[in-house]
Amino acid sequence: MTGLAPAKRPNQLFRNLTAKIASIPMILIALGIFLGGSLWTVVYSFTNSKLLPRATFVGFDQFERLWASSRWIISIQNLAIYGILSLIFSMVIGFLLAALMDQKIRFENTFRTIFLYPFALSFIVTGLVWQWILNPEFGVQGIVRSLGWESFTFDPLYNPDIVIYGILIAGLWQGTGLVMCLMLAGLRGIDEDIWKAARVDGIPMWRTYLFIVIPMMRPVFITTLVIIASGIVKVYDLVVAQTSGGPGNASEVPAKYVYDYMFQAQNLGQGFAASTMMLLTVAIIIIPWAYLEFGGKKRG
Amino acid sequence: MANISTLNTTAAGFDAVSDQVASGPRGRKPRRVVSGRNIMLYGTLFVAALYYLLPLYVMVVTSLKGMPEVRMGNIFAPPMEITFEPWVKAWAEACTGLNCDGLSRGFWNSVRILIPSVVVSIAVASVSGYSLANWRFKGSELFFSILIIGAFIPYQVMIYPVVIALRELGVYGTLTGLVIVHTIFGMPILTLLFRNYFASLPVELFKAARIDGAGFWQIYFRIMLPMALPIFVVAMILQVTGIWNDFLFGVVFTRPDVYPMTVQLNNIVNSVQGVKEYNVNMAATLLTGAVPLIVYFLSGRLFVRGIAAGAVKG
Amino acid sequence: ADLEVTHWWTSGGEAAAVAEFAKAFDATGNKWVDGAIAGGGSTARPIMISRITGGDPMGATQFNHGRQAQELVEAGLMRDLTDVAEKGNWKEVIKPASLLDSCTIDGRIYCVPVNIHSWQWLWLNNEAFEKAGVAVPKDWNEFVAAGPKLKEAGIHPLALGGQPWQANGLFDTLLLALGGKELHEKVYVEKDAEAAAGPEVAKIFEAAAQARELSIGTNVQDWNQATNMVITGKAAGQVMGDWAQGEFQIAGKVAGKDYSCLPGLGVSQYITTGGDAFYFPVLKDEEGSKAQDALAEVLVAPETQVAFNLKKGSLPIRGDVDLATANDCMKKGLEIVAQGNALTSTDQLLSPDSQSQKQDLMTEFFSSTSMTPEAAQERFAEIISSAD
Amino acid sequence: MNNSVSIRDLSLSFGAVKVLQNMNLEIRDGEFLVLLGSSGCGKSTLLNCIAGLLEPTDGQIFIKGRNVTWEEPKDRGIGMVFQSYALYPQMTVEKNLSFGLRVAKVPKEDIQRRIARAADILQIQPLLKRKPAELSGGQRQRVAIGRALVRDVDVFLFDEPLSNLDAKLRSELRVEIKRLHHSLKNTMIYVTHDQIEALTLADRIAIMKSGVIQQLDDPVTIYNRPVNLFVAGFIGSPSMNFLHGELVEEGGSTVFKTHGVSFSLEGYEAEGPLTPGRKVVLGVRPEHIHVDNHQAGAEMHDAVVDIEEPMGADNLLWLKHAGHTMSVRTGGAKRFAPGTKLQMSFDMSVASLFDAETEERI
Amino acid sequence: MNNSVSIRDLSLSFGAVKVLQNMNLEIRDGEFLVLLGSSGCGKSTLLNCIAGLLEPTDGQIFIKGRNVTWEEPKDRGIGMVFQSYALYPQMTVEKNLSFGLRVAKVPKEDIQRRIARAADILQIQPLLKRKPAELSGGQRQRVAIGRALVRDVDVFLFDEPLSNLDAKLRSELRVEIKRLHHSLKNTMIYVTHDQIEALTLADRIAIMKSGVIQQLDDPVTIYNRPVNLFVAGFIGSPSMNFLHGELVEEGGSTVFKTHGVSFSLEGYEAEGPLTPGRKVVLGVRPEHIHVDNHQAGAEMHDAVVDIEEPMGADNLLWLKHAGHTMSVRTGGAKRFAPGTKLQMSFDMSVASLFDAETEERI
Ligand SMILES: Nc1ncnc2c1ncn2[C@@H]1O[C@H](COP(=O)(O)OP(=O)(O)OP(=O)(O)O)[C@@H](O)[C@H]1O
Ligand SMILES: Nc1ncnc2c1ncn2[C@@H]1O[C@H](COP(=O)(O)OP(=O)(O)OP(=O)(O)O)[C@@H](O)[C@H]1O
Ligand SMILES: [Mg+2]
Ligand SMILES: [Mg+2]
Repeated sequence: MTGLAPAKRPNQLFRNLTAKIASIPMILIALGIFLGGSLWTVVYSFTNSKLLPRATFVGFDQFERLWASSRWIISIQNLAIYGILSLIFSMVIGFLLAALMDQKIRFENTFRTIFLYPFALSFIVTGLVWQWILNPEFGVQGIVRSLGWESFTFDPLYNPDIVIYGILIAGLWQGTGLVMCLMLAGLRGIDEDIWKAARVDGIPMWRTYLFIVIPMMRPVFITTLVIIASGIVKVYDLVVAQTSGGPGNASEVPAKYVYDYMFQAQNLGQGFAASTMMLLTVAIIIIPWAYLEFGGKKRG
Repeated sequence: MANISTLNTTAAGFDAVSDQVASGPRGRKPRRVVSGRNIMLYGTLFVAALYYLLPLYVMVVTSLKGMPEVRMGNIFAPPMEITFEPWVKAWAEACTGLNCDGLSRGFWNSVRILIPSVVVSIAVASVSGYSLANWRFKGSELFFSILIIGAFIPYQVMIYPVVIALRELGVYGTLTGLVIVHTIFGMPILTLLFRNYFASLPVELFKAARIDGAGFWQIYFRIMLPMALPIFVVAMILQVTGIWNDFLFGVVFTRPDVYPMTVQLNNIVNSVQGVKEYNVNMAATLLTGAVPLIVYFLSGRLFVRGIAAGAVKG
Repeated sequence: ADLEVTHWWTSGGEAAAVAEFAKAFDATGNKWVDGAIAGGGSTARPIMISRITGGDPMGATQFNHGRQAQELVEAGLMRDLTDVAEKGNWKEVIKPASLLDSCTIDGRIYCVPVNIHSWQWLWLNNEAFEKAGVAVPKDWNEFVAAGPKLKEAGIHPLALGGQPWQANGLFDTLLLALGGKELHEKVYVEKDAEAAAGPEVAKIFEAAAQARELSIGTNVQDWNQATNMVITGKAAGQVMGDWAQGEFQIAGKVAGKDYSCLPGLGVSQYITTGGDAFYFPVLKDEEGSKAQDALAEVLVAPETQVAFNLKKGSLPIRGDVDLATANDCMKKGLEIVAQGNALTSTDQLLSPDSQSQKQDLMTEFFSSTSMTPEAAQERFAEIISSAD
Repeated sequence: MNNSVSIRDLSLSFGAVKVLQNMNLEIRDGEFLVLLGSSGCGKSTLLNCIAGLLEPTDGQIFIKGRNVTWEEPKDRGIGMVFQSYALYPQMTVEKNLSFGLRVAKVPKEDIQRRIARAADILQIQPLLKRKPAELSGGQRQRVAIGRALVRDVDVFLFDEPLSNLDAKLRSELRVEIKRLHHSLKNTMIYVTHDQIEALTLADRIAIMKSGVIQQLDDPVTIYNRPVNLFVAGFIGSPSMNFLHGELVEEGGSTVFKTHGVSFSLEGYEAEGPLTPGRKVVLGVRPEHIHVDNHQAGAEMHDAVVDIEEPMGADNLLWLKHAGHTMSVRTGGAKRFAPGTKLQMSFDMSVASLFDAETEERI
Repeated sequence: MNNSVSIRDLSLSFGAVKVLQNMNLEIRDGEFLVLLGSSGCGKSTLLNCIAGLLEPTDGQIFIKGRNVTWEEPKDRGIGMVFQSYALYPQMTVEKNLSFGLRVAKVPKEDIQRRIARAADILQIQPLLKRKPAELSGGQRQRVAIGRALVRDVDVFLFDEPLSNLDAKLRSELRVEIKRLHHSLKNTMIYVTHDQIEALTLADRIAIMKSGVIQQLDDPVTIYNRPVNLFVAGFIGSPSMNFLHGELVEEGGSTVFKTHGVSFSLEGYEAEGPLTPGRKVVLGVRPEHIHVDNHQAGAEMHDAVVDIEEPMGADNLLWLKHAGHTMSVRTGGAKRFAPGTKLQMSFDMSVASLFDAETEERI
């Protein structure tokens, strides 16, 4: 057997070639569109492109102007308020609903469908309906007033101070169903024995949820967080449909700033600068997470 | 049985001692149907359900009212006089610019866009997810991470680069181009779902198939696909609703003769002629949302199961 | 040949007007394929630009002429219409000449102006004033004075929609009407930051603050919803361009009887002329190009101009048409143009970018009383100083 | 009252499926009772009923003479240890042990004392600050036991506590549990489907099948005198050899005859009359078959080695004999190649005879 | 060439983790080789390397003398059976069996013939039309073996094929696999962590620890003459008793001394010199300790019963003796209550002695 010459290691590039070929669309999309597109955006954010991208570099001018713009500041503030509240509320409401659904209730399917159906509707539709319901003349305020409570005021969409909460109501209506679904799946995934152990230990239900079950659902919370967060950064349609950023610019959001500056103000450079800031924020939040979640550990 | 008799003797001795106790609680603990817990539980669920149903109710009710009633009455009141006029108008008569054929024009366009886009985007994403789960190669995780980060990029940011890319490919403005766009933007979340799902299947199946001599495609089509129904349902629902509801890509990347229904919806809703015709708007909205809503109502249960399989693990 | 025409004219009056173009164009043996996109220029423009830069252009598209399309022309994406223009002798017939100037780049003509719009109009519902027991105002100052009475009668004095350009337009109107031609030119033509920070502009901001006071409570977005408030008497007046006229007309209202219009807010005799124009992207096919030429001719043709502008409520671009059927308001406008009191609109004087910044400022200012006129003026001066 | 747990006429159905049927069971104070049965026979269900985690459809449960049928689990004086450990993953071992006590508002020092005691008994002091994820399987199991221990309960319930562990650890922990029982002297009810665990741990074993207890006896009786075919086949590994045949009158005494070969039944203690002609099943355990070992008076039969399975300490032979295959256990030292011819004899005094129809022992 | 599979200098790392280290292994034609080791020691990894499902970092693999290091799994002439069966859930048994053949475009009749043969050998004809979900665990396992069988391969690889089954079924299928090997005479490589399986099935056993083979020998040798402490402790259940002590010169011969008690080493076959003063570990299997059984010339020691574990066929006693606890196996018939005092003796001829430091056998 010693006479056998060792076979040569074949070229690694050609191993599992089919798999690599089949992954080409993914690679192209990841590199060409998402990475390439982002880089392109970043590069052009340093130019003074107007209607068409033009490689005339102007340094950080666009960024200086961006951060001097009160509209951008308002946008960022709005996104922060909307983002944090919508994260908290959709998690809390989604979890509460899921916990209620998990009590072996009757009509579970009906309730679940009711909570989930708004997810099938687009933000445009969502915005429209809630604009209608929150309309002070026809909507809730009008109804309450017509019932005799004349001083009742509930016009979130027309009050600059609270308009973002009006949008939040609609956003939660659309999105909590999915969160509930995810949470329910997570709850169902928890070992029955944990519940039994807690009952034998005499731990009340709410404590079991709070101190045992919720900490155990970390992966579900993370998945949910990513899904909600990715939606929040992109929030645009909802605002446009509900308020168009108004009243005034009280409900402006970064995505709308980007869009308006790119296409309406015809100042691509400014739009790109704003998107670069958004990208940067996303990257700061996401890259460490993605690294932990997908980069670090290997599958056994 | 022999043992039972011995058992009974011991039990009999015991019975004598505690006959009075034996008449105590027995069987299932009686429960009042209207307990405090149940009131809380169903009460909360009911209130929540109201909140979720209210907009749908408003939409339906409003769409069945005539314009005068809409202007006068309150939005929650049921229609005094049911009229299907708004529905007819929304479907067949509402105008956008010069075209006065309502939503009907966009419906088939939407179908024409929907089917290839859903099929292609799911096909590409499922193959990528399968490849990521079972055929790792150098860098595959990196590409995947980029994709996931891509899920966070606002679409608006990508419009320019995508326009340029499609122009260079020469498919801008064609249905092919639109299908590519939907595939691109559906990619991150779908790939994540498929990858997690395929990774949750036992690796041994994959190994067994390789030993049986099946290659990349054979394993995909003959082993993996038949097992992936739940996740395909989820992907399908996500894509059907996403693509059907899409406005931006439909309008930016196509020409008017294939504008989807949502463009018509936007036109009807935004072409204000005097007073907003809320009833027509609501009817149009319901008509446009009908397809995804039906898909949801029909496959909600599968959706939940698939979500559990694809999203929670990994 | 079939020619796809994109535009954002979807309100009642606008759509009726566009139909006139389509009818005339179809009569030439071609076919008008309508590509209306609702939601105004801000929704439609990105779509149009994407399509043009994406290499799948439409046959013709509406743009506010001015500086919006300049780069597209420079990039060689727009068709040179000089030949058609010479054939139709546009240089002669199009009045005022500034309209064609803004279509001209390096001596070549790239667009077809189709109407003249002016911003400086105050629209009033006569009935509303009757109800409030005040005479119908003759100018802005009277209007402001009538404010409290109107409010008492439960009528919003001034309707102002939520779209950003409306606030912006209101301000520019105030500036020209109350500040006069010199101020307008100093600020917007010469971009004189000092003037912008000066006392004259401060007065304008004071006036704007008054307007803000009067407009509080109009909870609508679209301009035509605001106009509708005036039509239905919920609001007494609106500062809006002449296109509002179309809405009154569609609603069957008669100028002078049901409603009044005050050009230059009744204070000044100047109006600015902007307007819509059609651009023709370069097409690859021969037939399409021919159809484009045909459309360009049709758009300028006297008959179409009359039919279109009557419906649209704007002024025709040629001085040589007979507008006997025109109503009261339109005639007032025509007179002003004929006197040569038409100025260039801010849309053409400022880049869209500067306009946007100004718009942002005005939206902020008009939407909340928390911003003082002084603070607003300071930022206004800044914008003017960096304007291009 | 010397019965710690009594089950009276307990029934439980899930919808139409009757899982437990009219069950009666008396468990003595301090007894170690093992519930043994194959998967799905209702062992966990019974245990959960006793713990109060499932509501019986009918019947009563007494613990320490108190009717607890409607009581909450925490008030029953029971502690439970689960197969999957069911430790609270984000709490340290100490927190895991004390959580129930803290909720019950037991004074701090008392908690400390009890934890110290449990940690001492189970030797988990060094682990108190760790989280479950940082423990090995055996350590987790110990913590799970500790959680029941700190609650000072009368009855311990174990639901297959060792089945997630590997063989070595299992045998170690088995001994520990046995030791624990010796020192605590609590009543313990232990569910398993591993017969070695049952045999080694139990004072009494209850063998269940489809929700019915088949036999309740001490391990030796169960092993040597199973009441029916099911119990006989279930207990013992490798399992009992069954020969189907009938009783025949031969030479004045009743013998067992199968495939033309007859076996004398001398030494068998029958419970009923051995009527000739009755179809029966003869059960002989592998270690009760002797090969090549001429015992006094033993009847010898020829057989051929089919397969030999060396298991270290002993060998398992699979013999072919008149149409049967039989397993035989021999000492580990002596080896038999396949094909070897040899002679075997049965030890009838520990064999079992069952009616072929009723499957009951005769 | 009579080596069926040869592994040369095989190494494999996952990132920084070295799972296999410079492994060499020659497997003879027709041999039944069992890879035995605790969880995570690299058994499956090695098997996957042989199958071509994992790429070695270094080294070569030969099957039937052919270097297959870089070949595709299907071209290596191997069949593999997995722990989780890995049957294709959506295909019938027949389709499962024929999948590989259909992929390889084997003619229809040929496929039919081969399936018939496999079904015959494994007795699964009645199952051919069913889907895996409709099969019991044992049937699934058989189908999984059938899938390797139809491919007519030289080498069968088994990765813990029985560990998902219950004890009873496991012992049945074990015999079946052994029979299969007897009739097919293929080379088989079998991974398990169950030592009973290893001992009963193997021609040779390779005991692995952290990616290194500790001992490669036939079962009897491994059981009776383990080369080091690890192997000694790993094999045998209950496991070998270890007594830590040292060699002392006493009365002219070297004896083993622990806790003041000395044991004569008479009968022990040492591999090296028994130098006095050396720290050693004495290993004695539970069945090699005799209690109350006065054997000729045996040295007797006093001990006390701590716990008794009856296991049916035999009893396991835990004895306390001079600071040690020792397990002893006795016949099932005789019972010892805890606390009983008795005498025990060691059978030194089958004991093992290890250096305390190197842990190697001496
Ligand atoms: N919630 C339930 N609904 C319906 N049937 C159930 C439910 N829980 C258990 N069963 C059924 O009751 C029977 C007994 O279940 P149980 O868990 O008590 O078995 P077991 O003896 O503990 O088995 P194992 O050894 O597998 O744990 C099974 O047939 C099972 O299918
Ligand atoms: N893909 C992988 N990436 C990193 N480490 C791995 C991977 N696969 C296995 N390992 C590690 O390699 C070691 C050997 O794994 P292997 O599966 O061969 O063990 P095993 O002996 O088969 O164990 P078991 O009896 O549990 O199946 C383990 O420590 C495992 O953690
Ligand atoms: Mg159980
Ligand atoms: Mg393994």
